[in-house]
Amino acid sequence: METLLVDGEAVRARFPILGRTVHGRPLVYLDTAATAQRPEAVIEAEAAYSREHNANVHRGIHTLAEEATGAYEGCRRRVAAFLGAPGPRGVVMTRNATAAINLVARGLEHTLGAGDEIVLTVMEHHANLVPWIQLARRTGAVLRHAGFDPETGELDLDGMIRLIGPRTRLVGLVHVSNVLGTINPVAEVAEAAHRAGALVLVDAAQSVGHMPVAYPELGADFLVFSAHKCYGPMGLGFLVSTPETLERLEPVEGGGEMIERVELDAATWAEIPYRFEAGTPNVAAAAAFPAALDLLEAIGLPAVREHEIALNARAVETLERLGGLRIVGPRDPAARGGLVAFDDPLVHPHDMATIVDTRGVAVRAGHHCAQPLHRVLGLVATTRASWGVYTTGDEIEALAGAIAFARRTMGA
Amino acid sequence: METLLVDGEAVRARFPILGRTVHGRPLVYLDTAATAQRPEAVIEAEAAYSREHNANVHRGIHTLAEEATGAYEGCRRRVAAFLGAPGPRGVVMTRNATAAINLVARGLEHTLGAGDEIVLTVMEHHANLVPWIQLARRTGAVLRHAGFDPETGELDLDGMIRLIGPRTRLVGLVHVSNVLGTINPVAEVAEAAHRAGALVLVDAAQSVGHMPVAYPELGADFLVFSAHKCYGPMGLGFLVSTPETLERLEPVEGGGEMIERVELDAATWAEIPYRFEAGTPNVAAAAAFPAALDLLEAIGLPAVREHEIALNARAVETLERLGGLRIVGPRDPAARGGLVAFDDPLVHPHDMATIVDTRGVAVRAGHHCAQPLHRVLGLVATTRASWGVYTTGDEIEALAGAIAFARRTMGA
Amino acid sequence: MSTIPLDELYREVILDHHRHPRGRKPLAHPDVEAAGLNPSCGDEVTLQLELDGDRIADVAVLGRGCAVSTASGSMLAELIRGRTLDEARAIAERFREVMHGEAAPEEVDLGDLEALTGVRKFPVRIKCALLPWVTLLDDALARAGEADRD
Amino acid sequence: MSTIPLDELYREVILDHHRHPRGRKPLAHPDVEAAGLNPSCGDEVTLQLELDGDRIADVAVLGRGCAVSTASGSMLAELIRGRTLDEARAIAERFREVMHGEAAPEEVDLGDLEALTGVRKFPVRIKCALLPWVTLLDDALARAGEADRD
Ligand SMILES: Cc1ncc(COP(=O)(O)O)c(C=O)c1O
Ligand SMILES: Cc1ncc(COP(=O)(O)O)c(C=O)c1O
Repeated sequence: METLLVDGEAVRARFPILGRTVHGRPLVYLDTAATAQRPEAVIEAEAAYSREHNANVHRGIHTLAEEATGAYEGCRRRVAAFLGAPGPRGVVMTRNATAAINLVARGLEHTLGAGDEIVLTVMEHHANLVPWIQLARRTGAVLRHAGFDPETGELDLDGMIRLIGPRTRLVGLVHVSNVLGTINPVAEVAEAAHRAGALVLVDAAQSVGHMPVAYPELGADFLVFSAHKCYGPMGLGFLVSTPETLERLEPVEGGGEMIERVELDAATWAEIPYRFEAGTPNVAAAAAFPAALDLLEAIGLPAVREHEIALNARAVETLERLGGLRIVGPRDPAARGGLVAFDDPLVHPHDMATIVDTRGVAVRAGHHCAQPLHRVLGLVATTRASWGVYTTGDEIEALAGAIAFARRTMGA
Repeated sequence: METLLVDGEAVRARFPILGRTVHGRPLVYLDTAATAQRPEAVIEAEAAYSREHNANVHRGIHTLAEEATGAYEGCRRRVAAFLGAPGPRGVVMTRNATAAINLVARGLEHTLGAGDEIVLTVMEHHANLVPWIQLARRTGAVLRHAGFDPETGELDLDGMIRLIGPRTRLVGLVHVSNVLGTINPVAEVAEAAHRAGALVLVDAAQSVGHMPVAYPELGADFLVFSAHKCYGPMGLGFLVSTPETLERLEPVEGGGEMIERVELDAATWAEIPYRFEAGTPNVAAAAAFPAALDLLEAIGLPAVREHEIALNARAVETLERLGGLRIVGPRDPAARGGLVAFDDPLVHPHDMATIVDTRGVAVRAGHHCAQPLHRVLGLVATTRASWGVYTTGDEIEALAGAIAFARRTMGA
Repeated sequence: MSTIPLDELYREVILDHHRHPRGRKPLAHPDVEAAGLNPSCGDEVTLQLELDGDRIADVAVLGRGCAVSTASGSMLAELIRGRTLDEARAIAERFREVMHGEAAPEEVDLGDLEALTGVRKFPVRIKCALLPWVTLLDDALARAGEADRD
Repeated sequence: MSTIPLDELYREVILDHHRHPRGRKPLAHPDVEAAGLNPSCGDEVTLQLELDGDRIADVAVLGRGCAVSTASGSMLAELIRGRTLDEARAIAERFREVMHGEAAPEEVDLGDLEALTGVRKFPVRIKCALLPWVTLLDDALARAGEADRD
C-alpha cells in the first residue's frame, strides 16, 4: 500500500477545498470536528458512481443494480474490516451518527419499562442525550449522568461505575468529547456495564478516522460514527455491532428493503442488517466512503494520531502564549482528540468566529451541541479549533494571529 | 430560461451514464422508477460543493458554514417553489421518501389511540404500508385498505371514500402506483378525508419530476418524495407540508440541530422545520438537487409528461404486438405514469431481467415492494420497464427485441 | 464484464427441468410441509415430504418460480426421493457450499445439480438456485427429524 | 465575497455599547421578566421591566452575550426607557423589519440602533442583533400588557 506522510504537501494536495481563499486569504480550515473536508478521491468516487454504475440496490437483477449492490455491500465489509468488527452483518448504514443512536434508542424501547435506568455522561453531544430523554419520556426509564472534572475534563469514572446497577439497561458514552477533547476509558466503563448486564453504546463520531479504533477492544455493543467526520461523504452514518446484538432491536423504520413478507396488516422482517435499512439507501455515498478509509490507511492511523497530538501540543502552547484564555479539557496533548476549545473573556466566541473568519480562519463558536457540558464549565459557549490530516502547524500560528487581531478589533 | 426538447440528443447528452455499455451493448436504462439517472449538472454541483464550499450547517459562523447553510436552505426554498408549496418552512429534508413517511407515522403516534382508523390503498408501496402496520401494532389503531380493479388498475374511489369515517385520522395514498402506473384521484380522496377531519398523506415518489405536481391542488397535508427518483442525488427525501400541520407532529429523532434548550432530563425543540432534522444533514445532496429541478424546468414539466405518455403509448403497443403478455394497469397511456409492468407466462420475470440484461436492457423484476398489490393481481412478480426524460422510442424497440430473445432463449 | 455466458445459466438440462419439472404433484398425505420465500422477488416454494422411517418415500415441490428455482426444485425432487434424511441433508449442504464458493464443484458429485453451478456467474440468481434447498435444510429436514422421532 | 467590512459590523458606537452596556443593573422590583435564547449558540438574555401604567419606568438587560447582542441590548435599554408599551413595540417592530430587509433603514428613525444595520452583511449574526428585541416583542411586551391590565 502507498505510504503518505502527514504534514507534507502530498496529503494537503489531495483536498481540493484547501486551495480556496476566504476573504482574499488562504482558507485555514479548523472545523474538522464539525465536518471533515473530503479528498478528491472520495469526490471522484462518488461522481464516478453516478456516471458509471448508478442503480437502486438489492431488488435489481440487471448489471447496474448488481454493480451498485456490490459497491454498497463493499462499504459494509470495508467498514467492518477497518474497525476490526466481527463482520459486515453487524454493520447498519444510516443517515448519520445521530440516526444510528436514535435507531438503538427506538429499537430498545420494547425492552424498557418504568424505573429501568440509562447511564450517560454530562459531556455527551446532544445526539447522545436527546434520544434518551425522548425514550425516558415514553417509557418512564430513568436517566443518570456521570460528571467530569471541569478543570481537567476528566470523566468521573468511579462515579460512573457507581451509577451502573442492576436496573441499568444501557450505558452510553462518548469516546472523544467534541468540546473537551477528553478520551474516555470506554473499555473500563463497558466492563462494568457488562457485569451489570447492560448494553454499551459508544459515540465514536470524533474518534473513528482520527486515531486507531478497534471495535473489539472498546467493548462496545453498539458503536456509531458518521462518514462525513471521517473524510467521507455526507448522508452516511454507521451503527457497528454484531448480528446477535442487533437481533435485540425492533426495526424502527418500515418500508422497502427491510421486509420479508408484507400483508396488509402484518409484516415480517428481512435478515439483519437489512431490516434496519428501510427505503433506498445512499448508495453513492457508500460507494465513495472506502476511498476515505484507503487514504487514512495509506497514511496509517497511528501516524494520523501522532499528527493530531503534535497539533494539540502546538495549539495548547500557542494559545497559552496569547495569555488570558481558558482552555477546557485535558492539558496533556496525548490525552485529547484533535481539537481545542477555549473561552476568551475578552472576545465572545461569536465575535471571535466572525473576526477570525475575515482572516480566512474557520473555527466554530457556540455550545457545539453540548449545552449541559457547557453548564458544568460555567460557560454558555466556547470557541473550538479542530484538525485533521491536512492541518499544519502554520495554520495554528494563523489562528493565534487571528485571535490577537480579534482582540485588537474589539479594543480588548 | 433555456428550452430543451425531450427525445433529442440534447437531453440524453446531459446524462453521462447513458454513454456506457453493458455486456458490450449500449445501455438501455428502463429502470427509472427504481432510481433515475443523474445529469452531469447534478453530479458536478455535488462535487463542486465538496471542492469549494463544504462545511456543517446552521451552527457555524465562518464563511464556508454560511455558504453551506445558504445552499442547504436554498434547496428548501427551491423545492417549495417547484411544487408551489406554501413555503420553505413547510419543507423537511430527510434521507428518502420512506423516512419522510415514517416521520409522519411516528410523529402522529401521540395523537392516536386504539380504534382510530388509518385508511390506505392496497396498491401502496411497502413504504406506505409498513410504517402504518408498525404504528397500528403500537397504538391499536385499525388499518383499512381500499381496493382496485385488477383489470384496469383503477382505484375503487367510492369504496375508499366509504372507508373514511369519523374515526379516520389519516388517509394515505400513492399518487402514481409504481407497478400499475395508475394515477390516483388524490384531490377527491383528500376532500373526503378533510370532510371527515382526517389528515392526508400523498406518496408522490413516482410523480414529482415526471408530471406537473402542484402541492395546493392535490389537497395533501403531507406530500413525500425522494430526490433520487427525480434526477437528484441519493440520500435526500422530502416531506412537504405547512408549518401549522407540521406543528402536530412530535419530533421523532433527537440530536443536534433540532433542539432549542437541552437539560439532562428535558429538552425543548427548535423551530419548524428544524426540529425534524436531527444531526448533520446531507448538505452536499441538497446543494446539488436544484440542478435537477433546473433541468426539468428547462424542458418544462408538461413536455416531460407528454414525452412519458408517448413512451407509454409506444410501450403498450409494442408489448401487445409481441402477444401473450399481460400488461397490468390502465390501458390509456395518458392515464398512467411513465412505466409499464407486465407478466409473461412464458418467461418468469427473473429470467426475463437476466436475459434482457445480456442485451444491455435494464428492467426490474419482482414485487417492486408491493406484495399486497401483486396478490390482488394474482401474481407473485412482474417485469417492469420505466422511463424518464432521456428514454427514447428506440429503447422501447430494444426492449421488445430483448423480450423476443428471452422467449427464444427459454425455448418458449 | 463485456459478454456473459447466458448458455451457462440456461443449460439444456436446466431448461429441460424447467419445462418438465419433476415432483410437481401435491402429495396426498405429506408428513412434512415447509415453505420458503425469496424476499427480494417474492418467489415462494412449498416442499412436501412423505416419510418412511428416516427415508424420504416421496417428495413434491410446489409453487411458481423462475427457471432456475424451478429446475433446482425439480432436481431436488429427483435427488432426494428414496434417500435418508441424512443423505438428503448432506447433498443440500454440499450444494450450498458449492454455490457460495466454499467448495469446488469437482469435489462433490452433484449429478444434474452440477448444471446449476453456472449460476454462480450471476450472483443475484444464486438465491433462486438455493431457494428449494435452503427450504429443505432450514425447515423441512428439521420438521422431518421431529416427525421421524414421533 | 472577497473582502468584508468588519468595521461595518463593529462600529465604534457598537463597541462603546458593548464595553459600557446600559441597563445592566438588575431591577429590585421588576413587574415583568422575560428570557430569550439564541439556540444556535446558547446565548441568553433576560429582560426586566418596571412599569408605571402603560409606561416603561425602568429596564434591565441581563446575561452575557456577544458584542452584537450586548450592544443591541444596551441600545434597547436606552431607547425604551420612559416610552409607552406601544412606542416600544413600534420601535422593536421597525428594527426587526429593517434587519430582515423588509424596510430600509432610512425610512425609520432608529437612533443608535442604526449602527446595527451593518450586521445585515453578516447573515448569521442577525439573530444576535435581534435577540433582545425579539425577547421584548414576543415575550416581555405580552406579559407587560397583562401586567398593565391587572
Ligand atoms: C410509490 C413509491 N413510494 C415510495 C418509494 C420509496 O422511495 P425511497 O426508497 O426513495 O424511500 C418508492 C420507490 O421505491 C415508490 O415507488
Ligand atoms: C461527539 C459527537 N457525537 C455525535 C455527533 C453527531 O454526528 P452527526 O451530526 O453526523 O449525526 C457529533 C457531531 O456533531 C459529535 O461530535
